Amino acid sequence: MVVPADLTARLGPLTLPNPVMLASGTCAYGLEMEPYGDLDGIGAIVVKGLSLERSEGNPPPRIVETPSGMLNSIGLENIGVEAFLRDKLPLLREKGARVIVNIYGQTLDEYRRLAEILGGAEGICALEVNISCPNVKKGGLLFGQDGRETRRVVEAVREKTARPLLVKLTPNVTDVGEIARAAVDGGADALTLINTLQGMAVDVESRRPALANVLGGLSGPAIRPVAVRCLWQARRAVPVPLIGVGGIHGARDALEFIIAGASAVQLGTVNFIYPGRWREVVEGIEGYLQRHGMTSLSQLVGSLEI
Amino acid sequence: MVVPADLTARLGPLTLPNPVMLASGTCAYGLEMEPYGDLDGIGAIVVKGLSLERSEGNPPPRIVETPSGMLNSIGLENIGVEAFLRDKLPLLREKGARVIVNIYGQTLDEYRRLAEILGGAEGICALEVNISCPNVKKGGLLFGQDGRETRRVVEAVREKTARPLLVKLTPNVTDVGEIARAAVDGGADALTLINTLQGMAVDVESRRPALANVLGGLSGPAIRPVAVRCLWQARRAVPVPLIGVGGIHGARDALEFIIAGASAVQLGTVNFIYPGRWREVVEGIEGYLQRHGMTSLSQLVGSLEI
Amino acid sequence: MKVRVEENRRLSADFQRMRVEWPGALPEPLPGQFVMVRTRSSTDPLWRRPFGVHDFSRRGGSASAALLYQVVGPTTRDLAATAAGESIDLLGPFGSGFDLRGKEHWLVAGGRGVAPLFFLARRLIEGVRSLRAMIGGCTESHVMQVEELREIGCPTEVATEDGSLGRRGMVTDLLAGGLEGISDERRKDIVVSACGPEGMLRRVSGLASAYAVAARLSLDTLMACGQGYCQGCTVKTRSGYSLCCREGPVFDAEVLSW
Amino acid sequence: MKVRVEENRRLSADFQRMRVEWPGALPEPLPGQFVMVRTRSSTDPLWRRPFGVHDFSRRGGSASAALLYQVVGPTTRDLAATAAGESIDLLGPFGSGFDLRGKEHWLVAGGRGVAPLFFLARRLIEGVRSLRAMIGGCTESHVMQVEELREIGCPTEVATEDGSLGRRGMVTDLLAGGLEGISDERRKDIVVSACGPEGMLRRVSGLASAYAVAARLSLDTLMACGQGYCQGCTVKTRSGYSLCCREGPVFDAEVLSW
Ligand SMILES: Cc1cc2nc3c(=O)[nH]c(=O)nc-3n(C[C@H](O)[C@H](O)[C@H](O)COP(=O)(O)OP(=O)(O)OC[C@H]3O[C@@H](n4cnc5c(N)ncnc54)[C@H](O)[C@@H]3O)c2cc1C
Ligand SMILES: Cc1cc2nc3c(=O)[nH]c(=O)nc-3n(C[C@H](O)[C@H](O)[C@H](O)COP(=O)(O)OP(=O)(O)OC[C@H]3O[C@@H](n4cnc5c(N)ncnc54)[C@H](O)[C@@H]3O)c2cc1C
Ligand SMILES: Cc1cc2nc3c(=O)[nH]c(=O)nc-3n(C[C@H](O)[C@H](O)[C@H](O)COP(=O)(O)O)c2cc1C
Ligand SMILES: Cc1cc2nc3c(=O)[nH]c(=O)nc-3n(C[C@H](O)[C@H](O)[C@H](O)COP(=O)(O)O)c2cc1C
Ligand code: FES
Ligand code: FES
Repeated sequence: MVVPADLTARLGPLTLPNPVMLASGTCAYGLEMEPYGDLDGIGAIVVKGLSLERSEGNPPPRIVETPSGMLNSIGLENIGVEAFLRDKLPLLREKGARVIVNIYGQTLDEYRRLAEILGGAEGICALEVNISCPNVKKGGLLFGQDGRETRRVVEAVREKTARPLLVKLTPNVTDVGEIARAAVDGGADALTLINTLQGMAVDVESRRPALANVLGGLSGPAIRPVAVRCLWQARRAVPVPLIGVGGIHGARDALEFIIAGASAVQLGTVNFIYPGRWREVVEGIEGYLQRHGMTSLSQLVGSLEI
Repeated sequence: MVVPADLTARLGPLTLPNPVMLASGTCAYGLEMEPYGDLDGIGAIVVKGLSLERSEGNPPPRIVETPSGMLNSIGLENIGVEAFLRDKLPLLREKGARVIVNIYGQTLDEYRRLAEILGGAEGICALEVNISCPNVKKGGLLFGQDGRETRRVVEAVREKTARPLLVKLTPNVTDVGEIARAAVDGGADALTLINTLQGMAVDVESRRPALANVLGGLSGPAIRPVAVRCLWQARRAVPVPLIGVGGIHGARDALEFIIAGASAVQLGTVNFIYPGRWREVVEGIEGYLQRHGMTSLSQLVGSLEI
Repeated sequence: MKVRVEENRRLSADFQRMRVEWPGALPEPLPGQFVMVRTRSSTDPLWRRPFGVHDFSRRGGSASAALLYQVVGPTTRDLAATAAGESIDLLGPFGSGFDLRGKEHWLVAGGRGVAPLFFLARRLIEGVRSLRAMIGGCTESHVMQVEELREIGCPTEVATEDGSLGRRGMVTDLLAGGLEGISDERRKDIVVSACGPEGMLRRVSGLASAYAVAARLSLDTLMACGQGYCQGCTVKTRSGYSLCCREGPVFDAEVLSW
Repeated sequence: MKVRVEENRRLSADFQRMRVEWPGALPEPLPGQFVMVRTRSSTDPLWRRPFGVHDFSRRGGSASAALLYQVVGPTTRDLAATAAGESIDLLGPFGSGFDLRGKEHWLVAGGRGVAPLFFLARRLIEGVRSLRAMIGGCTESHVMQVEELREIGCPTEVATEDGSLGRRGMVTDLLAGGLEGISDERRKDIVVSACGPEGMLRRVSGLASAYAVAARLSLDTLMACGQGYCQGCTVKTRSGYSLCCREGPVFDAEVLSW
């Protein structure tokens, strides 16, 4: 007889029935995924990054396919936090979805206000702070590319909310460990790694950038080795739980992150191609645990032998 | 009648008959490529990175395939600079190959001595300084991940040789432009971008790293968007000629780099799969120039319209 | 979702038509809607590819849909090599449909743009609407389904750029001629439905506004998901951005901000 | 280099044999050498895959080689779906061959490891060497080419782990039994040539050293290039690292540092 394995994912103050989440920006506001399975079966849904005000995003073209990956410059288009709370959250709660809200601001103050607004809302199980956003004060640099700025953003959010706080790191840095430490020092309960890699493509016939925004974020299986590496580097730098994301296409890929130290994973680009894949990943992880005689996910997390 | 286009690649003090080189570490010492075409048809051959002494490299497994890419941790195995000069260079010269020697050291002094030794050798058309090597003095960090260290390495080599000096940058940094400026300040004649992205893979069945060395370098088409982005960032940061490398699989890909600002390109991982591909890339670039009514490569370099 | 291929027929040098079973679990498609198709499990190419529903029919308890495709890259090459009895991976139907209302319908297709318009023609005929079709292409082998349109009762004119079939010229020349020859009064009753390359659609849009007829255009943008997840397929409209895969692919020519 | 497929035959649930034309531009292969094969132009999977030359023959001015492969992943699945008349992309032959010298040859194969050994058997018979083969697999459908070996005159024993064909047990049990039953004197004349999974090769190596017979093992490592460019296929030997694709894939058991 096969013993069912305990798939509970423990992320500090946040506990989820299974470790497979949907990544921000790849499942809209979650509701759109319903045709592919009941939303309450998903570990958690991280909704599209929200800002204080509705944002139109970047002009088209916004996406381009690359080898085993894609570039996007959506520009964080979203309906704004108020519209989300009013129009989307109630429906998500009705379906029993566990909702994590991804937030981004252009100033510390915007982050603070987002945390305040969301801190008061019912039915949100965690905030995920996206620090891969241009720091208006620092020109082109992102908040998440600088340790001090990272810490300041996380502290600002932490002051305003007692909710579980995930901080999502960018891989576009010299030393991921340093940024991870800064986020934890600022008060992060767990870290999500990674956001997209910065990339660019050229349309050679028109001799123009393939994206109107010139630069975009690379996601998909192409970046998985970079994401696993960042996760592992963060694991050696900080003691908090980690969430792995980047190029997961199936259960085998999710297991790479978990073995390297992730307590949970997020599926991003794969949702575009196989929107119901989360279920197979959950089942695949469970099957792996059973095949290897483990009774709970926690036995597998960080089990990499060096 | 189709007018032949002038494919001359101008890299500061170095001029090549065409812009297609073979990247260091992907064509051994060049001689091994002869079955796939006369070596003098190649723009230049950048031989495997040489150190002062012969180096054994890392233990196996050293390579693993990833989506549209591969990880390697060869560990800069090489026969050493003296053996190269004695056993390989004379044969390469005989075949009319244009040879660029890629060098790496673990201390400034090693870089200096390499430059001295190679500075005196006949039949080398340039040095390419690989600064993506662990800086023995600075723990895990690479020389090329720090602007000051980058500048010091390049200055050290520059002092010892008057040969054309290419400096090859790593993409594993927060700000490529900063490192590019440091290399140019140190005396680089041209920059090569990029070396591999740091990555990692896990063998989920054995729960061990797929590479004995744990971390490896990601190459192949997967990284092309990152390489094009780095090239473009360097172009905005420094005025010297640039050489684009990373994921070029065919002429279309090479054109992305050239349009974004590369005066020449290097083929790396593709040599493993299509060892004669360099010829098709040369022909493809020429065909493109003719189709677009251009008479010389220089008209295309950096022609990207933003 | 894996669906079985029932038939796959070569129509010309680079066009094929495939019939696939349409599982009961999927909603019935409307003309103008599309499916997202994948032929391989490897990750290059990564995205599914959109294909308009070319035809749809029920026989007894089962249903089948047709796709008409031009072989241009890996997915369409794989499709062309798929034999009856094998399966392809398909999601859908997605997007908005063409407008079936209106007294008189003019269908204008360029190249593979005929794919969704054939299905539209069939539904319009079932609804006993007055209709005509204008089909264009650069050369004869790119002009598809002309006989089939005539067979189902749709009067069809043809133009090719090289004159190898029908009138020499653009399909928009046919449209211009048609619109020129009729009264303002009648123009009010006309809905132009068009699908084809962007340049052609822009010309259709220009003619529609010049002659004050309604026009519905099926746009072709890059699509990663086809169902509103990625926000990548944005189209500029007068009131801001719209998603081609959800609010489109069919748009009123008027609302587009070209 | 594109080569034409002349025949592609299914041998069991997951084994096939393919014959391809061998262009005059390529050197004639030696037993133990391999080719690097690619079936797609997309970049996933990225690498070519190595396959041992399973057989080689000339007829008139033309030559052909056979590959024997187990269907395990994308490349072998594509190979299985390739029809006679289509082409595959192949480079080679690469690597060192088996040793054809020696008085008496024992060929030991596990699963697909029989692929290069059949070609070795043919050459040894042409050279009128004394030889025998021991072929193993987990089950009957993994034991290939037994009849063919016997047909060309090679006495062949079989073992399967589940006992579905031949002796129940490991192929190395056959080897152990054979070595046990003969004199020290005769052992000096024996060369064991083996190909199969690593565990099996380690056992062959152990037996060879215990009974003091020469053994040549064909190793299977990951290979990006197959021809000495990447330095990725390193094997540890007593004198340092060797490239499996160039110094191997066949190594003296003695030199390996396992
Ligand atoms: C809503 C919708 C409905 C459609 N319906 C149909 C239909 O019914 N029938 C049909 O045949 N097609 C249809 N298309 C178009 C079809 O989806 C594309 O042709 C598809 O990309 C083909 O996939 P492929 O893998 O075969 O070729 P791809 O590799 O996608 O290449 C397609 C073409 O685009 C070019 N191309 C590829 N990448 C780039 C790039 N980065 N920059 C510039 N050009 C590039 C290629 O050279 C090639 O000519 C539809 C598109 C949309 C949006
Ligand atoms: C010199 C040499 C000669 C060979 N000759 C033959 C021959 O004659 N016949 C033959 O059938 N095979 C032969 N092989 C083996 C053959 O090259 C491999 O089976 C090849 O990888 C098959 O390619 P594929 O794309 O079909 O499957 P792949 O995708 O390469 O998968 C092959 C197997 O490896 C597993 N695998 C894939 N990736 C990983 C990973 N990262 N970690 C762990 N496991 C993984 C898969 O699960 C699968 O079981 C030879 C190998 C060598 C080195
Ligand atoms: C189209 C698109 C939009 C995204 N939007 C967001 C976002 O709003 N906030 C965020 O933190 N990450 C965003 N991401 C990043 C993903 O959440 C994820 O970190 C990244 O894509 C890597 O995972 P993947 O390779 O599985 O897609 C977006 C990614 C894509 C492809
Ligand atoms: C197996 C392997 C070995 C390499 N060795 C070196 C080296 O010795 N020195 C160096 O500067 N770059 C080395 N590189 C990096 C390549 O020269 C190139 O910068 C990188 O692979 C990106 O290009 P590609 O995607 O075309 O392979 C190596 C790459 C590979 C794959
Ligand atoms: S294609 Fe993804 S939202 Fe339209
Ligand atoms: S496989 Fe590349 S050197 Fe052997």
